[in-house]
Amino acid sequence: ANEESGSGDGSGLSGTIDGAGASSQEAAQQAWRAAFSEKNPDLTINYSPIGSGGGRERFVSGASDFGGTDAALEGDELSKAKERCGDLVELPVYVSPVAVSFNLEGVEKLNLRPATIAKIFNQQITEWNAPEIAEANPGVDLPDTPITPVNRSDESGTTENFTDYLSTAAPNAWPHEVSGDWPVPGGEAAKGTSGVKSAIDAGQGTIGYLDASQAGDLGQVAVGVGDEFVSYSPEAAAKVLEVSERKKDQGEHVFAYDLARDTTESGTYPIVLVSYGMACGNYEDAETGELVRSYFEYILSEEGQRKAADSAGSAPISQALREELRPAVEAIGANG
Amino acid sequence: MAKRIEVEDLDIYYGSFRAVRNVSMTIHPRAITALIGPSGCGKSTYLRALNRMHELIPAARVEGRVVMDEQDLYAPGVDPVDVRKHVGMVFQRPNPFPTMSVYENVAAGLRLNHKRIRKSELDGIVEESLRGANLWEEVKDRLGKPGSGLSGGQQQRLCIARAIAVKPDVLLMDEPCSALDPISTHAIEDLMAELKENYTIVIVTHNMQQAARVSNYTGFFNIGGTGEPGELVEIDETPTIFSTPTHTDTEEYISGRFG
Amino acid sequence: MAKRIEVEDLDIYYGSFRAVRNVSMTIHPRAITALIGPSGCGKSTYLRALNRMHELIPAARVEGRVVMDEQDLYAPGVDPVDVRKHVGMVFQRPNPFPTMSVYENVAAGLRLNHKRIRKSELDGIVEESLRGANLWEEVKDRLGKPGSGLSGGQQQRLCIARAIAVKPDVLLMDEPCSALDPISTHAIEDLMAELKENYTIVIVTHNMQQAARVSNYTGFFNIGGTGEPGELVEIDETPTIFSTPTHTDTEEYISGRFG
Amino acid sequence: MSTPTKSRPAPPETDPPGDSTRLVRGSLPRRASWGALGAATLVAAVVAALTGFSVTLFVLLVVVLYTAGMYVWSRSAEGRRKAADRAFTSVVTSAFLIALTPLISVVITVISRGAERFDGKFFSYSMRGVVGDGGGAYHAITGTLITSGLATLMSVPIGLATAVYLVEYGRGRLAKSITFFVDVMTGIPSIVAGLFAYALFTLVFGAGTINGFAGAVALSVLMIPIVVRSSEEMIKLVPDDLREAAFALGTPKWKVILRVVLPTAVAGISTGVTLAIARVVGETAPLLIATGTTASTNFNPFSGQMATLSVFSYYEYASPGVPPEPYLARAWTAALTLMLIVMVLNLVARSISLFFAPKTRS
Amino acid sequence: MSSIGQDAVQGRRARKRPADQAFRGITTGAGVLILVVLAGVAAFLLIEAWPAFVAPAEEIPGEGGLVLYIWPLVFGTLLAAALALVLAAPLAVLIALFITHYAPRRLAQLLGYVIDLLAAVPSIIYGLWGFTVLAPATLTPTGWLAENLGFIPLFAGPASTTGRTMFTTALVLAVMILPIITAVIREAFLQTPKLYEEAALALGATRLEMIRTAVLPFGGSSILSGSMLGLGRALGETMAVAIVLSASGGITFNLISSGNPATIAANIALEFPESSGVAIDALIASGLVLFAITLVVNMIARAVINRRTDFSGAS
Ligand SMILES: Nc1ncnc2c1ncn2[C@@H]1O[C@H](COP(=O)(O)OP(=O)(O)OP(=O)(O)O)[C@@H](O)[C@H]1O
Ligand SMILES: Nc1ncnc2c1ncn2[C@@H]1O[C@H](COP(=O)(O)OP(=O)(O)OP(=O)(O)O)[C@@H](O)[C@H]1O
Ligand SMILES: [Mg+2]
Ligand SMILES: [Mg+2]
Ligand SMILES: O=P([O-])([O-])[O-]
Repeated sequence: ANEESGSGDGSGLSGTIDGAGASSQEAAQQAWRAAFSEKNPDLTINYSPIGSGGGRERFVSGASDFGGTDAALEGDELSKAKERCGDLVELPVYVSPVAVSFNLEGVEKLNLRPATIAKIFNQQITEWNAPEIAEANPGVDLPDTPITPVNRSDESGTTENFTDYLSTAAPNAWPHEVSGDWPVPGGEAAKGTSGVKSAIDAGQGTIGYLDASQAGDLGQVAVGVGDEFVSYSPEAAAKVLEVSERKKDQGEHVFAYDLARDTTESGTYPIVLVSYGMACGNYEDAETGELVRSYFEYILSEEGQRKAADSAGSAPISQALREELRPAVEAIGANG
Repeated sequence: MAKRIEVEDLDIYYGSFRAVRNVSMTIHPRAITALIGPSGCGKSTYLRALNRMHELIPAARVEGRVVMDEQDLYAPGVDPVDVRKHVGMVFQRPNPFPTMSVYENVAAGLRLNHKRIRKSELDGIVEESLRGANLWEEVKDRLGKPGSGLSGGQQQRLCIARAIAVKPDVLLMDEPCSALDPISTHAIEDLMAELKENYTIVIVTHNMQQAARVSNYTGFFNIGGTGEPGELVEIDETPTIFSTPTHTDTEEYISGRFG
Repeated sequence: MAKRIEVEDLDIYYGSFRAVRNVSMTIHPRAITALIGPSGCGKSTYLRALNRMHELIPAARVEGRVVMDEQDLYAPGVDPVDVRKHVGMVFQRPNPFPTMSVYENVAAGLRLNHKRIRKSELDGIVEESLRGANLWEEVKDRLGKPGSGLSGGQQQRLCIARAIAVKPDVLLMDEPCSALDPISTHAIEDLMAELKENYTIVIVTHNMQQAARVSNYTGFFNIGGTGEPGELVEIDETPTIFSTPTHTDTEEYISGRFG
Repeated sequence: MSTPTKSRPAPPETDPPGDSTRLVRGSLPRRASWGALGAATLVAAVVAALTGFSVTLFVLLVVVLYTAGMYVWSRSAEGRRKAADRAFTSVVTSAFLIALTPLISVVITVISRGAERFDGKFFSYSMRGVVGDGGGAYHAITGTLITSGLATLMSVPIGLATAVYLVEYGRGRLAKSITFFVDVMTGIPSIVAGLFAYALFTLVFGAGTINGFAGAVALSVLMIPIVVRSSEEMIKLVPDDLREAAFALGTPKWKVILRVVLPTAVAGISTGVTLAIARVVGETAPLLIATGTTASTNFNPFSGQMATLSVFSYYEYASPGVPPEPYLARAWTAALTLMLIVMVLNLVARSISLFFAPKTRS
Repeated sequence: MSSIGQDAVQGRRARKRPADQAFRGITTGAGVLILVVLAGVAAFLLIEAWPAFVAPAEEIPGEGGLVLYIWPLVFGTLLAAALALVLAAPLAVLIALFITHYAPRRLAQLLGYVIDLLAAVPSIIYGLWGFTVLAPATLTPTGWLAENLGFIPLFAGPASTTGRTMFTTALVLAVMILPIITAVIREAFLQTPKLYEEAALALGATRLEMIRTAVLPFGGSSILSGSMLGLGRALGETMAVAIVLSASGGITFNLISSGNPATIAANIALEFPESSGVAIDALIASGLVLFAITLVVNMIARAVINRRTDFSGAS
């Protein structure tokens, strides 16, 4: 019923564009798509949250018009993407804090240093009343419940960002490689963000990492940054991108970042997931390029970022950064 | 209609097992030929060889000749489907098609064989066949009802009507009354007596009284023992077989000393 | 062993359909009672009522009394399983258990009844039963082979051996020879003649000659028409029935004027 | 009735007296099983209450106590065999009841969670332009009907024809290998079917060909073996009687099959086919890959991605927005809708088979 | 009415009924098409998996090579499916008996229908149900097992606090395959010739004894083939396992802890979306292995059934 009413006054853009990629962006994409097609009733935008890997693969092979990925294009894929696009455009579109959440009776908030977090998830600290935890949380009554770490069972960008954080911020306590696959066997594993959330909810003494927007009323970890403990918030998360460095020599319109997980900057929440949008300078069909460009323009508009923050809990990208990205957005579809 | 059949040196096999050996006989038109004999002696097998139903069983085959109208039914190039149109068959257990009405059952043979047939013509043939099978009066008010809703005897007559609707030359019946009660049996026997005016009829029966009552010719099959082939001991006019058979086996069987 | 059975006013139903009406008869011990009659008159139904096999059919039931040893088999509290141990049964189609060897088939009934039975004792009973069924000589070398590998007649005797191995008092047989060739039929008839020294035997047969040959008493069942219940027309010593029956129906049936 | 017992010569000697048949043994009173069940429930309740109540424990206790109790009681009164028989009856019955519990639990779970969004809007709205609250699954319902419908259109003719081949023609090596590989095919994991269809369409129609038809092909791979199996069984059940009757009328084989065999088996075949549809209508993994998803209604299976109920339900559950509640509610309602579709399909199958079933009595 | 003689004259040439030939051709073609599709699936798997076979070990996820990558998955797949089968098969036999030999006939038909319904519940629903309802319900029993029977390796514990264990997964799979196995066995039991049932009863067998002598031996091969069908379904189940199982560990027989090996199908669903390059090839290689397992299972089943036929034969 909703589709009959809107369409047909001929105003705005029309056509269909297909995107695919990171599931982390799905909620935000939903918001963007909804708002943008409200403005353009004859336009259909699809986004299949098939995952970053699939998203990159489809984008590179030309199977999708635009893509979403939690990890920036690299190596072989990067060159192939350039081959497809001529002028590759890759931009951060979605920044979201990753919460470390727990379920422990009587405790609602905990301070944990990076090394402690690493040891907990590496199954070296196994009881909630371990001295290392107690030391950072004076006055909190910690029970002797065993700790059940919960991780993602599926390969995921969240895991990749979280392990990246652990290995950067606590290199000594976290010997594992950075990967979208959880490297430590034997913990509780669950599929998807909602699986992790439910598993933390269901168990006792559980702790896990998940997209902060889904953390709900679980117990919250304030993460040690320098000498202070920072709880997640959109602003604290967005700050990371500002203190991070753009990767060099990737391409004129490729904005990939080496995130400064080990920052000591006050008020920064370092466990963030940055998800990129991928698009091309050249499209076989000029109209498609036009549509993708206007969609990306909307995504990176102030309104677009606010919509995502409202319905996906993401951290809006700052005005300054948006300005920096503008030329890249304008390059989409510009060459054909 | 009503053809004569000459069977010459027929051997019938199931794979390598020879079930019936070396049968020769003449089947007379406009007459009922009854085949009797103990169980397992190959009566059914033989009967089914007469319209090439036998070969539907995997690995089954025959050797010898079955000649009708100077044409060997087993000659190469003869289509068994055509043979069966000329030589119809009624089975031991009444088997009307369960998905069809009485009318459709009778019309089945025609519908399945002819592309187009006018409704009025078909109506005529159905009525005629049902009358021929002595069933018209009983079912004319429920031609649209399922055929399997009839009583056993009615079902069997329905099957006969179905068989004669395609106007065959010969009608084979394998123990057509053995699943029926005495009253239905009477009805079928009366019917056979009428049908033989127009058809060549071959009937297999376990019931010697029935053979004596209805048939003009009687053939006696016997078997040496388990695993041996059955064979035709003798065939003659019915009164002769029942009064003065040539073979002692026949006499013993008929007098009830075995079987 | 060998008990007398008094049947009093037995009505047998399939749901609301009364298949057999008001039968009373005495079945004598150490004798063969044959039941004859046209198809569908309820012979099998009646026979199966004698060892309470009838009630296995959903909604089937009986009214009346079947008295053996002053005990009504249908009295409340009587366990049909026990009844069947005393009144054994042999069926029309030989049905040895296909997954069992000859030996196991014969032993099957015993294995059910006795917790532990010594091998030597079991061996003894199996041999005795097979001898009793006139089968021992033919199968003693292949007791371990599947029972279904035997010929039809041997299978039927195997079923008889299986039935008598549990030492019943009464043996019911429903057309035990109708699927057999004449030679096997002879063997079974001889066997029945021997068995009647020790058992009460009731046999249903379609074959009047067989009834005349083997039985001491013959009962004739008839049916009014389709849907009517069958009933016992008369029962008497076999020679009497076959020479001077009281009822014209009996005479007509026996002389082959119908059926 | 004649004179069944008129005077006759002295009957053969009768049995020696005393060798009497024992037909009546001790037996349990008629309400024994109810009594025992009551007692078992009582004891189980007490035990469960003492150890901290748990439904599972309670039910298991009732079953075990009842079975054991009946066995012991019956054994002392009626003997070993009767006791074993009674115990087994109780085991069989409880096994059945136990098997029913998950079904009931599944149904209750899905209904209670799916009820919230089970409203008119859910069945008339798509997700186009919807964020957070509201919206519906109209697009997914039509997508599911289209993909499963197409899959059925492809699978039924192929599956049925194969079944006909196996029963009516198949002998020798080819038939044997088809039979074998149809069994193997039933074991293809659904996700592999999806990957296969995706690869096939990429190969033939170029990269990114994700549409309803690709999904239908994937579903067909899963559906065909089920159709073959069930149709084969049903065609086998058609009595040879009927085939012979038709042959005896001088009917060529193909007409015998089309006009007599298949109509007789149609009731069973339709049940089998509906079960096969029911089996694939809820498939998620292959559609995820081959059909994709969209928020809008797409009636064209040959172009563009298409939403389906299972994929919709999965994504609403797997990547909800903020707050997640309306997304999860939609996920469960979509699952409920799927279950209803399956149930309706089953009812349809039953009506079809009642309608087509060979009539035995008028 | 034409005579057969004339028909035959026409027949001297091509008296092959074209319609018959065509119909036969079509049905045979359908059968062959199935083989082609299957060959297509196999070829697809082989081609796509090939790079993983030749890739250096460190490029395979886990960096231990293909065998080390797939072996735990094979183990998990077999463990979950076998457990499910062990739980479901005996229950299916009992249920089939209940429906065919114990329940009143009307009721039995209805019950058969209800059980069939179970078969059609989408697997995603089973996944959600297993996660939200069944898993929490197993906490008490698994806790008890870990505490009291922990010396048995199967119950070594520590018991999972969420219940999303191999044990729960096997239960879910068992529920999912139960209807299929039951349906096959039920049909077989219904078709046990009355002949043999009556033979047993006439010997004075109780119902249980009749079932033992006449029904079960007859159903033997169907119990096996039904189980194989169920096993095939359990081996390939994807979504339910992916949602329910906490797949975080290597090879272990411990059924009640958090650390469980994944199954092949679930692993594909879990890894495929975020994978690229050789990782995808490795996933498809694991799919190929699963395919091979299914093939072998079916072959074994066939062989066993065929070997049994000589003693269950002529009926
Ligand atoms: N389909 C078959 N395959 C193999 N052998 C068969 C087949 N049908 C019948 N036979 C065998 O052929 C022989 C003759 O059987 P047939 O049925 O013709 O006898 P019959 O005289 O009709 O017996 P009945 O009076 O019992 O009907 C028997 O030995 C039988 O076992
Ligand atoms: N299971 C059944 N349900 C309902 N009616 C039945 C059933 N079995 C038999 N009948 C009916 O009961 C009547 C008697 O059948 P029964 O089989 O006892 O006859 P019969 O004398 O043994 O016949 P035959 O000589 O053909 O074996 C028939 O009308 C038959 O249709
Ligand atoms: Mg015959
Ligand atoms: Mg009978
Ligand atoms: O967004 P994810 O890759 O963590 O599912």
